[in-house]
Amino acid sequence: MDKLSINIGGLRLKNPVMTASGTFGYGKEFADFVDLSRIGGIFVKGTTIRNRDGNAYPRMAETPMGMLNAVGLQNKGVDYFISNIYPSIKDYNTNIIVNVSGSTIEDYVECAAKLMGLEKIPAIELNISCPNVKEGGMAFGTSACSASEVVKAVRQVWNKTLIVKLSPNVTDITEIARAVEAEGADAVSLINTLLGMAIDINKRKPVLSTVTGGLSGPCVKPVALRMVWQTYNAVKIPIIGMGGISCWQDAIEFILAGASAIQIGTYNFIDPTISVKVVDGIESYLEKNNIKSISELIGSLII
Amino acid sequence: MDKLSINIGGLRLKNPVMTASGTFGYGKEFADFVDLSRIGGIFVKGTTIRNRDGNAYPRMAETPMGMLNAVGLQNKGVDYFISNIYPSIKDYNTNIIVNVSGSTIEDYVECAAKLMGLEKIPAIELNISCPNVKEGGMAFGTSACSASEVVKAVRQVWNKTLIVKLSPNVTDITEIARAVEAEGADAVSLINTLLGMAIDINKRKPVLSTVTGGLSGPCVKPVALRMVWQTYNAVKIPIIGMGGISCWQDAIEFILAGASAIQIGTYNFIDPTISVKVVDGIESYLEKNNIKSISELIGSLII
Amino acid sequence: MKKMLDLVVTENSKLNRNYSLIKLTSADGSLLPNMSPGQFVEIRVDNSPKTFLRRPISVNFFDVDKNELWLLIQIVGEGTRKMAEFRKGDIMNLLLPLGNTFTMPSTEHENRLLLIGGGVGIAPLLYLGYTLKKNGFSVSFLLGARSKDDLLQLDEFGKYGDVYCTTEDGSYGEKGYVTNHSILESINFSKIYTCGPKPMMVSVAKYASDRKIDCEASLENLMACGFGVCLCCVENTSEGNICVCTEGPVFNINRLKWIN
Amino acid sequence: MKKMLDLVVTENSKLNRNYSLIKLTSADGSLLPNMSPGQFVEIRVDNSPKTFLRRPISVNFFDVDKNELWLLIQIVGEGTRKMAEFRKGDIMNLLLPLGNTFTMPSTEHENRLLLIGGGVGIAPLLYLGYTLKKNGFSVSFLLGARSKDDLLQLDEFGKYGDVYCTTEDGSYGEKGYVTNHSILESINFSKIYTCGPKPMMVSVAKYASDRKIDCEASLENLMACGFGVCLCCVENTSEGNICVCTEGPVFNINRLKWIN
Ligand SMILES: Cc1cc2nc3c(=O)[nH]c(=O)nc-3n(C[C@H](O)[C@H](O)[C@H](O)COP(=O)(O)OP(=O)(O)OC[C@H]3O[C@@H](n4cnc5c(N)ncnc54)[C@H](O)[C@@H]3O)c2cc1C
Ligand SMILES: Cc1cc2nc3c(=O)[nH]c(=O)nc-3n(C[C@H](O)[C@H](O)[C@H](O)COP(=O)(O)OP(=O)(O)OC[C@H]3O[C@@H](n4cnc5c(N)ncnc54)[C@H](O)[C@@H]3O)c2cc1C
Ligand SMILES: Cc1cc2nc3c(=O)[nH]c(=O)nc-3n(C[C@H](O)[C@H](O)[C@H](O)COP(=O)(O)O)c2cc1C
Ligand SMILES: Cc1cc2nc3c(=O)[nH]c(=O)nc-3n(C[C@H](O)[C@H](O)[C@H](O)COP(=O)(O)O)c2cc1C
Ligand code: FES
Ligand code: FES
Repeated sequence: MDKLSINIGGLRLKNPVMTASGTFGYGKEFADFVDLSRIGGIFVKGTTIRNRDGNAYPRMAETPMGMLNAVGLQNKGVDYFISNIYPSIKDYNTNIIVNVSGSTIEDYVECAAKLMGLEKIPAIELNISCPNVKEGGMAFGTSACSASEVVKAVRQVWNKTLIVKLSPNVTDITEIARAVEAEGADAVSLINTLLGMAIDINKRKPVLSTVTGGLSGPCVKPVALRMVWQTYNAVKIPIIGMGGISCWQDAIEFILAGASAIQIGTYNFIDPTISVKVVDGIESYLEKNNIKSISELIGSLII
Repeated sequence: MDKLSINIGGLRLKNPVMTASGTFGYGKEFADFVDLSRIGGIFVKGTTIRNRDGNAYPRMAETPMGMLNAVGLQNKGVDYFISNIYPSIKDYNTNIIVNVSGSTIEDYVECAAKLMGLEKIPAIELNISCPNVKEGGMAFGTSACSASEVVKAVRQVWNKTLIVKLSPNVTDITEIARAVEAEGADAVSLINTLLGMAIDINKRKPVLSTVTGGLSGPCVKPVALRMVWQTYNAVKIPIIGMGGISCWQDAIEFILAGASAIQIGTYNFIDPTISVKVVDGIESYLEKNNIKSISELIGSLII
Repeated sequence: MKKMLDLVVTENSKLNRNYSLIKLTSADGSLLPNMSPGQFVEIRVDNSPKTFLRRPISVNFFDVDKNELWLLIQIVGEGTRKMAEFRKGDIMNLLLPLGNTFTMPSTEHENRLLLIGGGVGIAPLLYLGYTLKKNGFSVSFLLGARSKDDLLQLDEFGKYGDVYCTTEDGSYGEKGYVTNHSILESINFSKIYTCGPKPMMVSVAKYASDRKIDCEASLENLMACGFGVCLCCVENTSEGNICVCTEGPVFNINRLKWIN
Repeated sequence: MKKMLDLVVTENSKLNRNYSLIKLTSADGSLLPNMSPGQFVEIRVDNSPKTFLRRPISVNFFDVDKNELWLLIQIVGEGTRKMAEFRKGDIMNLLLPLGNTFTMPSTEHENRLLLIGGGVGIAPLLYLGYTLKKNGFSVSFLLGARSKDDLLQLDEFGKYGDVYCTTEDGSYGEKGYVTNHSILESINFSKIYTCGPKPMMVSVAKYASDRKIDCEASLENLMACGFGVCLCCVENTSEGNICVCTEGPVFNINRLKWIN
């Protein structure tokens, strides 16, 4: 498996396949289906400084080869995570990365500071791109200026690997990527969900309680892949690519476009074993094509 | 059919169902499949001041419930259109609207001025959102400032209905919509294609000769619908909605979200008779729900 | 332990225009995981552009001897239509078993049990009735449907208890809704289990709560995953939003906010 | 006139591991539109999330008497695999007839005609051979494949002319590529028609152009619509980018930029 290992801004991965925040719980929900130690890393559910009950039901709508969600960062807060969840997952033989969300810069900083004490959390992912909460999240991720501010502030209290998750709902994602790189982000991950909407024509009402929600799944893959490629050509820090990955071939596309690692999100719902299938698929591809290390493949697209 | 008729900034439509530029040729290609007089309007292929040979092959990639295209505005130029195409289509019993593209403001203005002479062209659609040509198009549509400039300039020479087609590849589509409204656009149409990409993992090369291309089809519908709804809440001029419409139910969703009329694009390739099916479906929906006129439905979403 | 399994269809019978009964067994002869009444499975309906997500379907019956799982399907859209088209020998991919279960009554004081189902909500009650009877309880079923044609599996239900019916058009049993059935006045039940359309379950819950009868309801919230990770299926309870797919689908009505 | 039609499958036979022959007729007994050799159809492969677009397939044979259309399918991906799974009685939705046709030779001076096909490129040559023979021309076929197993419809081809073969592994006919076949040296053909993988067609085109033999090739560019509206299928010719689906798929090699 050594040919699959990769280093993302200090974070060592046994392979480049990870699972996306909000789609893999805290890992244990998948323990019946897959050997978690075969996954490069698990991004746990978006965590906030205080307990959040999330948005009202209904929170999802099915769309052509995808889904909308409007969960709204339901979670029990960082203190609960530290005392009740962390102890039961910290010894998994994989990387546990916490996805940190907030409504103010202070929220992000406070949350990161608390997580800093957890030995087995090697990295956090700053979610400045959640489209489903009114007060914040995406607002930070759609302007280079506010994105920099959050990253700068969190960088003061977090000295392990800092990953910043970018929003695709912008004119130029490279501008935001460059801004967070300049403030010391170790890596960027992209994309979060695209803002979308669905309507129930019989009730003449939006399907989601929040009217709009986040689009994910195979339908967004072409957009995600384009953004990874653009970002690869704009920054020097590593990129974690995601958006619609449903098979190992998709993962290879992202790696060729410039991703050093990938995350699988929505497809975990369809096939809870997909992550290890993607690991196996990437390994065979390397072998078949006589590639000695995954790092040779990153961004090796021939233009 | 009167309950289906609608007025879009001076343009009278017998029904709100039209076909999108670049997906319906000049109408005649569909004459074998549908009675063109049953369609509200036909937006013909993007027309430029000079002949364009378009981008190199390959120009398309299939994606989950959608496709990428990189045609690059291949067309024989406005003069050819006026002398060779217009005469053969001008007497169709439907609205023929010319989609006008350009690389400079002068291109747009010159093109519009030439079309002004054609009696049977009641409207033009300014394409400031084509992602497939390097020199222009989308560049105009992703900044409110340059979008205003084009519209302002064209407004000087074009006094029939002026529709401006917006790009979805922006942080805030309402900003651009408001800017073109302020310069006198009679209506906005949205969305053009989302910028996307696909990679051939065996060749390790982009599938499209242009690397990136425009994503369309059912996969983009949730994003398009959201943008129509946002724009409806931001401007007073009518909206022509499109993006992934594949059945009459989709069309109703767009109308509820605020579209006064809709366009069908990619799905014409899958079912060349889809446009009249959508007309029939909308009509039955109105009847079944006892709605006297389509205008009652526009933007009538219950929040 | 939850599993993802390819099962083989041994039978798929159309019960009427809108309903199919699918029987499945393991493809390789191995034993199916044990399943309890109230639990459900998530079915992958591949090969349809309109069914990206899996579809949750209750365990209608689990025949341990035959190693067979029954699913009762009401055709409402593309996914359920595709399921009805599966033929004998076809392979279906399922996640199972998912969710919690109906709770068994404590023998002493609860022996007048009523299982109230409406529409496809009768599905989980068959296996529940069987299990209750096996555990020595006596059971009555109260099943409601639009008309006679839509009352399904009556023979099966009859094996495990008395069956009372209502139809909206009066073509079978008493005319009206389940909550109007005379048995609700004549017998004093000690526990009620219910599954069906939400308005029906809410009426049942009101009836039970008014009379202080213990009552469990099985919910059918929209689900994206079925095993507790997407947080889409939440019900707003006295403890806040909780997942129907893991903390449910069966809830004691006291936890729900349906009454008052 | 182009039509969108639901046709019914009368037969679907697996010719080998990778090839199926589908025969279709009208569902309502009406006459199929007339089709000419070289034309193609666009097939809708519904019910697959990976086949959003239609798939272009050549007219392999059009049996006017039986009102039957034949399609020869090589399984290369999801769409063609689904086609191979269609059963007798299933309905297939097609757009047809699309594209131009091979041109008939002018009787006087062209009577030594060679039809060169490779792989699934043999598909349109069967109907072309039949039509040429019917019009009084004598025809030779030169068919190439990887090995004996992949040489298809030889009996059918034999009905309309001499059949010469090459296989890459030498298991049937001459060993090597079609362009190495000895007949190309021994007979002086007056016109060549070709369809197959692009490298093969380019070799054929070079051979023909060197000898000033008139030559037509049928192209298989990627298509999104098939009837001239998407402008995705273009070939870069001496007149610029032109649509293969309407101005082709058959081109005289002089229009193409394959040579020099
Ligand atoms: C725990 C649980 C157990 C269920 N048991 C059964 C059963 O035993 N038999 C049975 O026939 N049905 C059962 N259902 C309902 C069944 O899941 C839906 O009818 C089915 O998913 C609809 O899919 P479709 O593609 O046919 O319809 P769609 O076209 O997707 O939708 C048609 C209708 O079904 C509703 N629906 C769609 N997806 C879901 C979903 N994931 N969950 C709930 N409702 C949905 C939609 O809101 C819509 O009103 C159960 C649902 C749940 C949550
Ligand atoms: C005019 C024309 C006539 C054809 N005639 C035949 C025929 O008679 N029999 C036959 O078996 N095949 C024929 N083809 C090729 C056939 O269209 C493709 O093999 C088929 O579309 C692949 O679909 P898929 O879903 O199985 O494969 P995919 O998974 O989509 O792709 C597999 C391979 O097929 C290629 N391909 C995909 N879509 C197309 C497309 N729209 N056009 C061309 N190539 C494509 C891809 O580039 C890829 O290499 C013809 C193509 C054209 C353009
Ligand atoms: C139900 C659901 C919940 C999600 N919750 C979060 C979250 O809490 N934090 C976050 O950064 N992203 C969240 N996401 C976004 C995913 O992590 C991922 O960025 C996105 O879904 C795109 O990847 P995919 O197409 O593979 O799903 C969520 C996505 C889904 C579908
Ligand atoms: C092959 C193709 C060519 C297109 N050409 C044009 C064009 O010339 N001008 C334009 O404004 N939009 C063009 N479009 C965009 C469509 O008009 C439409 O905005 C878009 O496809 C979204 O709608 P849909 O999802 O229904 O296809 C093209 C789209 C496709 C698929
Ligand atoms: S359905 Fe995903 S958490 Fe319940
Ligand atoms: S395939 Fe669309 S123009 Fe040829």
